Amino acid sequence: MATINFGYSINRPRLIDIDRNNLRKSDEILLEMPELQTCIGCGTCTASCTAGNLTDFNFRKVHTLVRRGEYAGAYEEMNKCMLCGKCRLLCPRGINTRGVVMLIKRKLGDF
Amino acid sequence: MKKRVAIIGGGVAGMQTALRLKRTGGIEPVIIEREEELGGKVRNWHVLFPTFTPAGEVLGALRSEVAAAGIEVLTGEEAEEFTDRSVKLRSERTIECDAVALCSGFTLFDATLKEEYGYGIYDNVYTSADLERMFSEGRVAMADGSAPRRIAFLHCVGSRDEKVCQRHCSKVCCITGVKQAIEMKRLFPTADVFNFYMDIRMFGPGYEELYREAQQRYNIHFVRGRISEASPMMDGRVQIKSEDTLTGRPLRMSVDMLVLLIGMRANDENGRFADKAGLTLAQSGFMQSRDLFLGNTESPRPGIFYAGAVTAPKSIGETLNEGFTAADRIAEYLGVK
Amino acid sequence: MKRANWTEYQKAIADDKYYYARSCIRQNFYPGSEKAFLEILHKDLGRDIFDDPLHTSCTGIGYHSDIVPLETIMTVVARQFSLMNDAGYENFVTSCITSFGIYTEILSTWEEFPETEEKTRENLFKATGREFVKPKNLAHTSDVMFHFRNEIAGRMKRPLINARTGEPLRVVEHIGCHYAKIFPSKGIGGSEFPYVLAGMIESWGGNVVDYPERRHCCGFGFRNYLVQANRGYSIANSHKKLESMAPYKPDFIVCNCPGCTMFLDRWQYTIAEMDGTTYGDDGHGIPVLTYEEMAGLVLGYDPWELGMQMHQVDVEPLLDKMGIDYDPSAKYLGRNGKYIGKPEPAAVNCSSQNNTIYDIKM
Amino acid sequence: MTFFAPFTIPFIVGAGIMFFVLAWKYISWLRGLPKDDLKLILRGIPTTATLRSVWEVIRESLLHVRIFRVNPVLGYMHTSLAFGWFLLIAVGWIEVVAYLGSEFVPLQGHVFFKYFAAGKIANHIAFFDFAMDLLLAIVLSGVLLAWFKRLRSKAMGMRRTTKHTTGDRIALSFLWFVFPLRLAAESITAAIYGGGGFLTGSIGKALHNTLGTAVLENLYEPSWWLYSCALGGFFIALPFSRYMHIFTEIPLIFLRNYKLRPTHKESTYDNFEVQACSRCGICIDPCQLQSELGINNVQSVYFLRDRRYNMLSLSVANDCLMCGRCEAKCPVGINLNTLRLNSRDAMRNIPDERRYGYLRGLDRSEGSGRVGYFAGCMTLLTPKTLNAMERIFESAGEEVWWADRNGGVCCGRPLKLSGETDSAHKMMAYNTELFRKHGITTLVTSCPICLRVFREDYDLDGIEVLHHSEYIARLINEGRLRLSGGKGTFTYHDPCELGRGCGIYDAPREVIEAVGTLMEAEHNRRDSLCCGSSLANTVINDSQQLKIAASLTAELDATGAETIVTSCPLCKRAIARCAADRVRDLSEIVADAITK
Repeated sequence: MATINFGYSINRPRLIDIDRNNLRKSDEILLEMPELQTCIGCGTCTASCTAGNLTDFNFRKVHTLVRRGEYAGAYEEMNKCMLCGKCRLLCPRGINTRGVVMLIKRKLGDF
Repeated sequence: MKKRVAIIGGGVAGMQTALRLKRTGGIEPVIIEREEELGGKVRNWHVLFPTFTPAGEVLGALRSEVAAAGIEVLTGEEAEEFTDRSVKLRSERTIECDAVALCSGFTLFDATLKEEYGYGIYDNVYTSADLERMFSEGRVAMADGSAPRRIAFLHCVGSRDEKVCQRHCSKVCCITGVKQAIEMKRLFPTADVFNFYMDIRMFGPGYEELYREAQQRYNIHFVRGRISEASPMMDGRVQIKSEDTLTGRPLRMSVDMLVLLIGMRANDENGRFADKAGLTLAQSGFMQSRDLFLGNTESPRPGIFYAGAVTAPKSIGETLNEGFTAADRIAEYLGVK
Repeated sequence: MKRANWTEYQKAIADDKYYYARSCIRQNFYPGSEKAFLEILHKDLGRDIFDDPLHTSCTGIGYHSDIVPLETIMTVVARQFSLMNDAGYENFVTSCITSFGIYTEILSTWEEFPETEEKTRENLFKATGREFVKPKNLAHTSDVMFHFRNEIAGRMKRPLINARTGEPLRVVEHIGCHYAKIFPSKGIGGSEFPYVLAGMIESWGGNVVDYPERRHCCGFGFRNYLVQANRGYSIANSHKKLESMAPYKPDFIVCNCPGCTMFLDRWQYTIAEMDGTTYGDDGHGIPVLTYEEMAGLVLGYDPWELGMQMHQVDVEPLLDKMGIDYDPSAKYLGRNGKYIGKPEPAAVNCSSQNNTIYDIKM
Repeated sequence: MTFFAPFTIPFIVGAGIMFFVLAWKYISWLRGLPKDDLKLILRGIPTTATLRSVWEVIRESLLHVRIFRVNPVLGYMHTSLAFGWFLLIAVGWIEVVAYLGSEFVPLQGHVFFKYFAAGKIANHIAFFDFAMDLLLAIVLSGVLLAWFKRLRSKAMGMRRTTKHTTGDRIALSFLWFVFPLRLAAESITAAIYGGGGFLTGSIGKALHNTLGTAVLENLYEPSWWLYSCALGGFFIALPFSRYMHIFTEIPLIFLRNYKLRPTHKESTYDNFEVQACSRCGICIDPCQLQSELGINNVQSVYFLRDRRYNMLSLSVANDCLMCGRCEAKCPVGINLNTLRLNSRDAMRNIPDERRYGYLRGLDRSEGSGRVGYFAGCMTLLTPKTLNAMERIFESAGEEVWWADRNGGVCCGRPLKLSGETDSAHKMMAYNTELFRKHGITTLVTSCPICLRVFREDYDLDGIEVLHHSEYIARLINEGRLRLSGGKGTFTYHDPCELGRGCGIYDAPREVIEAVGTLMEAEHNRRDSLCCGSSLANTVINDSQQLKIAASLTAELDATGAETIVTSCPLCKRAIARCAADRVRDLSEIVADAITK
């Protein structure tokens, strides 16, 4: 489209636009695992994460984004998880974190 | 000769204090209430957290006990100033007494001061108090009468906000937000409910459990971030912006209803009362107790006592307990067993 | 909408005898607007306003881009005040929102920290041998226009009404961040519900569009635009605003601030080039006016006299809507009748695309 | 003698279809086997494995010795039906030969010999009349027991029985009617034509006396029709129902003796195991998901059923602790966990070459020595174990290479348990390389999950892999650790992965006895309970895990021991939720008892 090289382009907004995001997958995930909604964002999972200590993988952030309908890259991020289960052992809300990883991967494999 | 105690404010704190004083047998309390009936702020509440007990049940019990005890009640009378021995009313009348219990509670924060949320400007912005009124009336709907499909609650409106000179935490709004979100979800099961919060402070018994239930059972979304502004949309709905701080990304969405969980602020007349009676105010503008640990219901002046939210935001349960404590301290002060 | 709360933010605006300070951007890109302001005040309203050739830029652009230090800009501002004293005026009116913000900020700083005022007096004296008295009243030119909105309405020749349908025009107003976001109390209507332009629009028959991103920045942002690597952020802001207002189908945008006028106008062209998105009727863009241009049209000025040919987005569809007579062939002729050149055809220049009038002359 | 009558058609058709389907199934499964498996079979046939298989077929397929061990009544039920029927066929065959000599008799002639011989045999051989009636009576007693079991399973030592599919119910109904109908047909025949032993003969006489010949004549042909239909119906239903196990168990026993096993990838061999399941439901009772949580659709019997009929859902496949309690009890010896794992693999494994690229070049290990210690992710959350191990190493004077004390890479078993086998292998390759690089000869781990994957999946030739319980026991035996013991009382919880998983029961007990008195829990060793926190289950939630842990803790507490000892960080943390102050890792009690 652009015929002129301006040397810059319109920056994509970092905004999470709930109105535009398709929340269907997110709703399905929460329906299957309602306990995910009880996350209080304490970050214990990420702090203990075996993969997170080696990469920038942040389980809490990824599932929070997924809940907001931001699916791009979530599957790839979740694939960094080793499923070792430390986070599940520590989660103060008792969230089945490994189940969450597998569920998100299953639901968002196409994204 | 019975001792006489003037109780300024006929809300739950005032009624509870009066009841306890009356039961001593040696004290004759008199309640001075500005409104035409007893009950204070609780009158405007539908059900109470965390048990969803109808507010009328609590209020009804207290009122009928007050009536049964034959406690003297002056309604439609407002205290102008007072000392430990007398209360001067706005109607120029003066009540002579042996001690005063200040139970005048708090004032609801005026949400129009947070201009950016458009309360009073956009049709579908409400306060938690508006919502309670709608619950009581049995009709909750958007301004055009339709059922909301997406509702946002904003916590800490007029609390913990130096921009409106309210530095304190109003304490009860968090759990009120959770309670009202559940009520909305019960009324509109297919609606999406979002709570925008800075911190969730679940200090009381059963509160955290209710919070968890709101999340897990009612699928209420909690977004950590304060709404920065609300704007009107073409169709009368409201667009809100905040940061989803847990993902570090700005967030925008449109909602059918925006509910502002307004805080408790100090009464304007606290300053006047303090000046005239030689009392002190806390930084928050609420009355300062003699001591936060051993003299919580006492003022620095002998003969003047506090109960309830006049000293700080409190839940109804705490207020009722303070009524007992204040009455016991008054009885002790007056030498009545 | 229940919008009476703008009345909570009012300020005193002098009624006459203004010392005028120009805007760098407007002088270059919309020179007709400043001229129109002076003319409206002189001729239509019979006010005394002095356009002093001795005054300079306030250096606000340099200040906001971190290349002019605070002490320097304070001294420059002090010199402007001194010039105003020399000319015998005490009401300072500035044509630029950023200048207005600068003057407001400096006056407040001097008030809060008197030692900075003393230092400035010392600097000014050392540099120029001048002394100064602070203005009695400081206003932005739009404040003055707002002040006279009813008087202008009384002389109105063409209200902001669609001549074909008789409906009020839908007008998006954009205030500019430095007008009231720094000191809400110094702007009419404050920062959340600014009323300075809305008041004019309503007085002159138009309808104000209240769209979700109304308060959002146009994207100029000084360093965001001035550094090329950051321009993507700049244009993204304008894009966001245009996306948000588009569903309301505004007839035109009126701006308060020199930079905003420029960016909301020019970026429409850039966005069209970059991703093919166009706004406005038939995708020919939403015209962006200054409030002087708006006042000028309302008072019956010739659009080319007002300098409206300097716009990126063509204004002809708006002029047609308002039922304004204009000479299409005079568009690119300057004040002395000399051809001033015309823009390349683009999506947002609807009328110049098939127009060969000027090509013959070349 | 002619050996054809129209009523035999249902039987002939049924038997034909059954043999055809069986042959088709077995041949296609065998043809689908991987080459290595086929080689194993060919090499195995001429060995004693074949003889052993025959013996095992007799023991298990006919006599059901293993079920006898679980519960004698249940064993009798199975034996009476299986062995009884077999003998009926075998003795029936001999009977035919005894009467007719070497004359060729077609299949239906043997099965319906009583019909074809009716009125044509002058001298009945009393032995056969008696023997056949006795065998029929035995089988019928088995049927009666089966009916009774349906009604009251507890009497059979089973609290719960399988919920069957409609197909199974149809086949079951046919089976239930086969022998009563045979009894009826043979009795009616005896009533008209005489003969029959104490059972059919006596019933025949009674019928003759009560109903009279005319009525019996009318019942005669229909009774044989019904019997034939029941047989034919059962045979047709057999290959498609759970009764497939009757025949499938036989080739399975042979294949198993030829050392064929299911692996982490599905293969046609799995069909022999899957279809050898009789859905007896013995796996239901030991399942703690059933007993503690009331989950009753995921147990191995249902898993195998769902898998067999291609209706396996992820939620069923994933909802298993893989504790191995059911596998330990399975009378057919099906490798239930492996089959479930390769189902998960088939459903979940997504080969993705890009995954775990971040492992490349990573090495956070420290120290050096011939002995390597791999704490495992979970042990990093039980630092007391780490400290205790450090103390033990120090005291034994061992130079240790610490593989992952500063955070390492997961062993890969959790991924394998989740079915992501290919990705798990990336971790295995990484860790193997790390171990090789540091030249260790012994690898000690305090996590049974890691231990199992090291032993089962890693290629660690030249490196001895030990659980810390084994390692500590060895140190004690070699006199390298001096312990002062004898005071405390301990009970021991066998972690699933360590006990049933790796067969390590004695080493931890030896160690405990070196420092104090061991008090066994009700379920111990191969029978021990699961703590509920198993990584294999990604379905149950936290409160369900807690419930399982609580019941385990209650049982451990019931021993009265002062301290609960376990040797798995996950088990320890699970038990700690219910008995925080009383649970300790094996290494901790050892470290405390070190004297020097």
